Order: sequence, then structure tokens, then C-alpha cells
Amino acid sequence: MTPPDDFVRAVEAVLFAAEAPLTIDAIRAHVGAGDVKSALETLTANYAGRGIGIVRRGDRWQFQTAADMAHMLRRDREEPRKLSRAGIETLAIIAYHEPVTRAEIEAIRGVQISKGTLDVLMEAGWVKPAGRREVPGRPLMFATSREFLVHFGLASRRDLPGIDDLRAAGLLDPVDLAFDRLEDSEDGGEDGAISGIEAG
Amino acid sequence: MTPPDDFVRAVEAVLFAAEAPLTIDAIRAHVGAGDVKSALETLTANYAGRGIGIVRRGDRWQFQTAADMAHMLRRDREEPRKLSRAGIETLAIIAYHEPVTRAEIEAIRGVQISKGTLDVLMEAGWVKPAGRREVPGRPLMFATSREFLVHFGLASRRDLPGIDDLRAAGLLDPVDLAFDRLEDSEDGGEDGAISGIEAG
Amino acid sequence: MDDAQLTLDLDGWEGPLDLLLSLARGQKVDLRKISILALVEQYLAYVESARALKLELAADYLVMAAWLAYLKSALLLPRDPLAEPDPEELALRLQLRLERLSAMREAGARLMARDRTGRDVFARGAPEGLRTVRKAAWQAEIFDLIAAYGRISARTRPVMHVVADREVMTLEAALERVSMLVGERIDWSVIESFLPDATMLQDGERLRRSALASSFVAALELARQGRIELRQASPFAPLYLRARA
Repeated sequence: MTPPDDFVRAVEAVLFAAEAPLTIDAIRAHVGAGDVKSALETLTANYAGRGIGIVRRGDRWQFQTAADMAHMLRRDREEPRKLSRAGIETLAIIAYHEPVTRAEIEAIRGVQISKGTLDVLMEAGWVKPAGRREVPGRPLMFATSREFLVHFGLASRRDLPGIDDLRAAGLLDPVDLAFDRLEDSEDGGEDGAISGIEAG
Repeated sequence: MTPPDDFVRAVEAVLFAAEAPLTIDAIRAHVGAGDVKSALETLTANYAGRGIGIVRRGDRWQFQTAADMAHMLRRDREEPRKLSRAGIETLAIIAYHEPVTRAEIEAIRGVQISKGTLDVLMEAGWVKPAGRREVPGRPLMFATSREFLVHFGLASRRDLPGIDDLRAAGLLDPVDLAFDRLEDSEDGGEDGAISGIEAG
Repeated sequence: MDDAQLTLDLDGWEGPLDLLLSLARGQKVDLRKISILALVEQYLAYVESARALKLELAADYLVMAAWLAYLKSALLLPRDPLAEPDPEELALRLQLRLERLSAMREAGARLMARDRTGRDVFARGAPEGLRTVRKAAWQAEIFDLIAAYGRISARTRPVMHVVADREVMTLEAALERVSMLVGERIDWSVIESFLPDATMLQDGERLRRSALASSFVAALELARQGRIELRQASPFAPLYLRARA
């Protein structure tokens, strides 16, 4: 094992000492000028296969334990709060469709969301308001937060399980849009280009 | 770093996630049977020369950032701040009369100065202690520093404008004084010449 | 999934679409190939059995049941090309909705199965923490400094008045002038007539007063020497001078 150079060591120490995931700019503020991104890549490679490692969460980086060590570490720890089925579905709909209004969530689930469901997700810090949709009534939209990426171990929303397949299959498009497309193709028209509402 | 075996990885992860330094027994309670001591030695060797390392404190073990990287964990951020009126007046008196004691500054200024004012000037690096006046109480004297000249773009203190220059520039004519004089001349009184104590 | 189990799970449904999806899953085929007619019948049968057991069903379920009953009849009747909406279209829309709900349910499950922070992976337990020390960068301009000194000087220096030189008549000058002039006069002359013509001079009034004082003292001196005589009728009355014969 070759010890890294002092710049990489500095990035390693700063990231290790941090109490929260750090952006590249935040790291640079501590270590000074240098190629932080390349240092992070070096470190990520250095730690591959170890008991701890470096991961990217959105535009931030952090050290964390390797996932396969979970059983060693769960001892004496409280399980994170279990979400209700409504909570899980609502969170998934927001994550895969964001930004999304409450009415849009309800349209997919076929049922009203009880008041507490969004509150629980916001309290957990996984969901946050994300502006208003410019339609009559200007309904509030919701999106996932940075903490959501951290908690679920996602480098970005593109890492959401199966999101590419769902998008390709049109399953992230509203029913009306999907229906029109099916009609078009049945009428012998060319395959409708997927004009999905681009997520993320 | 060569990836270690799973037992060493487990010790590594447990030590990393621990909220306090751990004894070998406490580590074993997490990772199960195995040679914890030897795993700790392997880890210590693995991390030699890196930005972080494993250290022993008594009979407990912990991860910590390398000692020579400690200064990276702290960064100074400079925020521009304007000197207060008391600050700039005190600085001006020191510059024109140095070396000067605090009591002398107050006598010239006609107002007491708070302890913080001189501290700020010394923190800024513009004022420094300059020996003691050989009078009862041996009060500390203050003078300007080289940084003072640099900051204000002066080759020497002789470059500071004298009283006559100030008068010519109208800087000795605050509103109230000019007003008094106007009243005097209306009363038929003669112009009072100000006998300036020559500065510098 | 039999009726008994459906009944037991009554409280567990997240609305009629959820119930429909569970029933559809019971068909064990791809949602795209599902028989909507069979699904409708299953749903209606479920609602019937719930009613038979006198279970209270939320209004949503009954609204859905009514709509599905309509869909069923439309699907069974001979196709009327002018009917709006087209029952096939309604069936397709229902199928699309079920697909979307199903997709999100699976996505939620996969999300929950990820390595979650605080459950499967952990951040460092006792980080040293990073500190940002704010340091003031004090700023002042040379003008501020000079202006401040000007301000202090103007405010606190003792203001000293210097009286400008002005023309006066000395006692010597008055003695000379009075003794010379008095010899030319024959009769008594008032002292003011011995003074220089004040109006001719700058600052004349001041000089006149100075000359009067000096000339008065000069007159006293000349009288003491016996060279002139003085006469005054009463205090503050005009003072007359005459050379001694």
C-alpha cells in the first residue's frame, strides 16, 4: 500500500472529520487549491473493498461503512422508523416523478393522502416543498431532499432503482399521455416519441 | 490499499461507526470470535502514512485524523469589516502622536476609549505596544506598525498630512465650528485664528 | 386470494384502486394482458360479499363498484361505434392506472430494500468536526483616518484667540502732538480738537479712542509741567486746554 500524497491525505482527513457530507467546494475551502475531484477518485479507489468507503450523495461526498457490514453494526441500534404503506408509496411517487403535486400523487394512488403522510416524510427530512405549479390554484409541489439521497444511499436520482426502465416504458407518464400514445400507435402512426415529463 | 479480509473489515467498520473509543472486548462483542488484536495491528499498518489512522488510547482504540492534518480541520474565513468611528479616531491619534498612552489618547480625543477599541486595532495589525512611559504607573504606550503604513499606502508617517494641510482641505471645519465662526463674525467679532499644535 | 382473506384484510386496502390491483395480481398474468372483465367481476363479487357480511364499505369503494358495473355492461353489450366514451378505452385507462400504481408500489419496495443510512450503513460515530473560524478583515481608508484626525482636532483643541495688531497712539506721540498744537491756539480748545482726523484712517474709531486716552494723559502731564492750563465745568463736561501765557 503506497501512502497517498499530502493533498489526497488532506482531502481524506477533512472528509473523515466532517459531521455531514461535503461538497467539493466545502472540501476545497479547507484543503486549499488542488484537484479535489481527482483526489476523491483516488480515495474511492483506495477504499474499494475495505470496511469503510467513500460515496457520493448528490453533489456531496462522505465516508460510510460498507453495506455488507450491516449485521455487525445493527447491534444496540434503533431501527429507523418504519414507514406506512401509504408513506412508502407516496415517497416513491415523489422520488420518481418530482416535482409533483399532491393531486398528482393522489391520481396515481387512486386515493386521497391523509394529512399525516406528507408530514411524516417532511419530518424525516426526505421530502421538501419545491415551488408551486403554475396552474389554477397554484398547488404546492414536492420533491426529495439531499437527506433522501443520503439515507437511501443514492449518488443521484438517476440511481433510483429501475428509473430508466420505468421511464422507457412510459410508466412515469400520466395516464392521459400514455393513452394518447397508445392510440397513436394503434392508428398506424409512428411510435410516439416519448415526451415524458423529464424528471430531475 | 489491499483490501483486507472480512474480519479486519468488520473491525474497521465497527471502529469507524463507534461513538467512543472501544476496548478489544467491545469490538469483539460486535464482530464475534477472531483475533481482534491482530486485526487492529493490520489496520494500524494499513493506515500508516494516510490522512487518517488508528490510535490506541490506554486500552481503547479509535480512528482519528492524522496529527499533521489537524490544521486542515479548521479554516479561517475573512469577513471584511469597517472600523468604528472610535476605532478610526483612536488610530488617527496614535498615528499623529505616537508613541502615546491610552490616557493621552483619551485626553486628545476628549472621550474615553473602550478596551475593545485598542484590541481591534492590534488585531488588525495596525497598532502595537511600544514600551512604557517612565512616569508613575508606567503606562503602556502604543505606536503604529509597518502593516499600518502598508495598509494606508504610506511610505512613512511623515506622509500624513499636517494640520495646515488639513485646514487647507477643510478638514478642520466641522459643521458646528464653522457655524460658531459665522455667528462670531455677524457679532462683529474678529476671526479667531486657531493655533495648531504641529503634528508629526 | 379467497373471499375470506379479502374480508379479513378489509382495513388494509389503500382505496379501491389498491383493492383492484390486488385482485389483478390474483390473475397471475402481466397487467397488460389482464382480463378487465374478470377483474370487474371479482371486484363486484368482493363488494357484494362485504355487504352480505354487513361490513361498512367506504364510499370510494361503492363509487368504484358502480363505475365498474357500468363498464361491465358496456363491455358485454354489442359494440356501439357511436357510444361515448368507448368502453374499450375506459378499460384501457383502468389498466394503465393499475400499471402505474403497481410500478410505484414496486419502486417503493425496492427503495426500502436499499442499504439505508442508520440501518445498513453508518456514518462516522464520533467525527472530529470541521470548524470555520470567522476572522474580521478590518478595513479603513486613508481618507477616513485623516478626516478623523481633522474631526478630533476641530472638536477638542483649545481655541486660542490672537488679537491682531492695531493702530494706537502712544503717550509719546500724544505729548508731542498736544504740546505742538496747543502753542498754535490762542483760546481755550476742547481736547477732542487735538485728535487726529479719525475718519481719514482705517479702523478710525478704535484709533480715535486710543488717541483720546493718550491725549488726556498727555494733557495731564503737560499741566503738571506747568506748560498748559486745564478747565472743566463739571465731571464729564467738555475738557478745555490752553497754553500757559
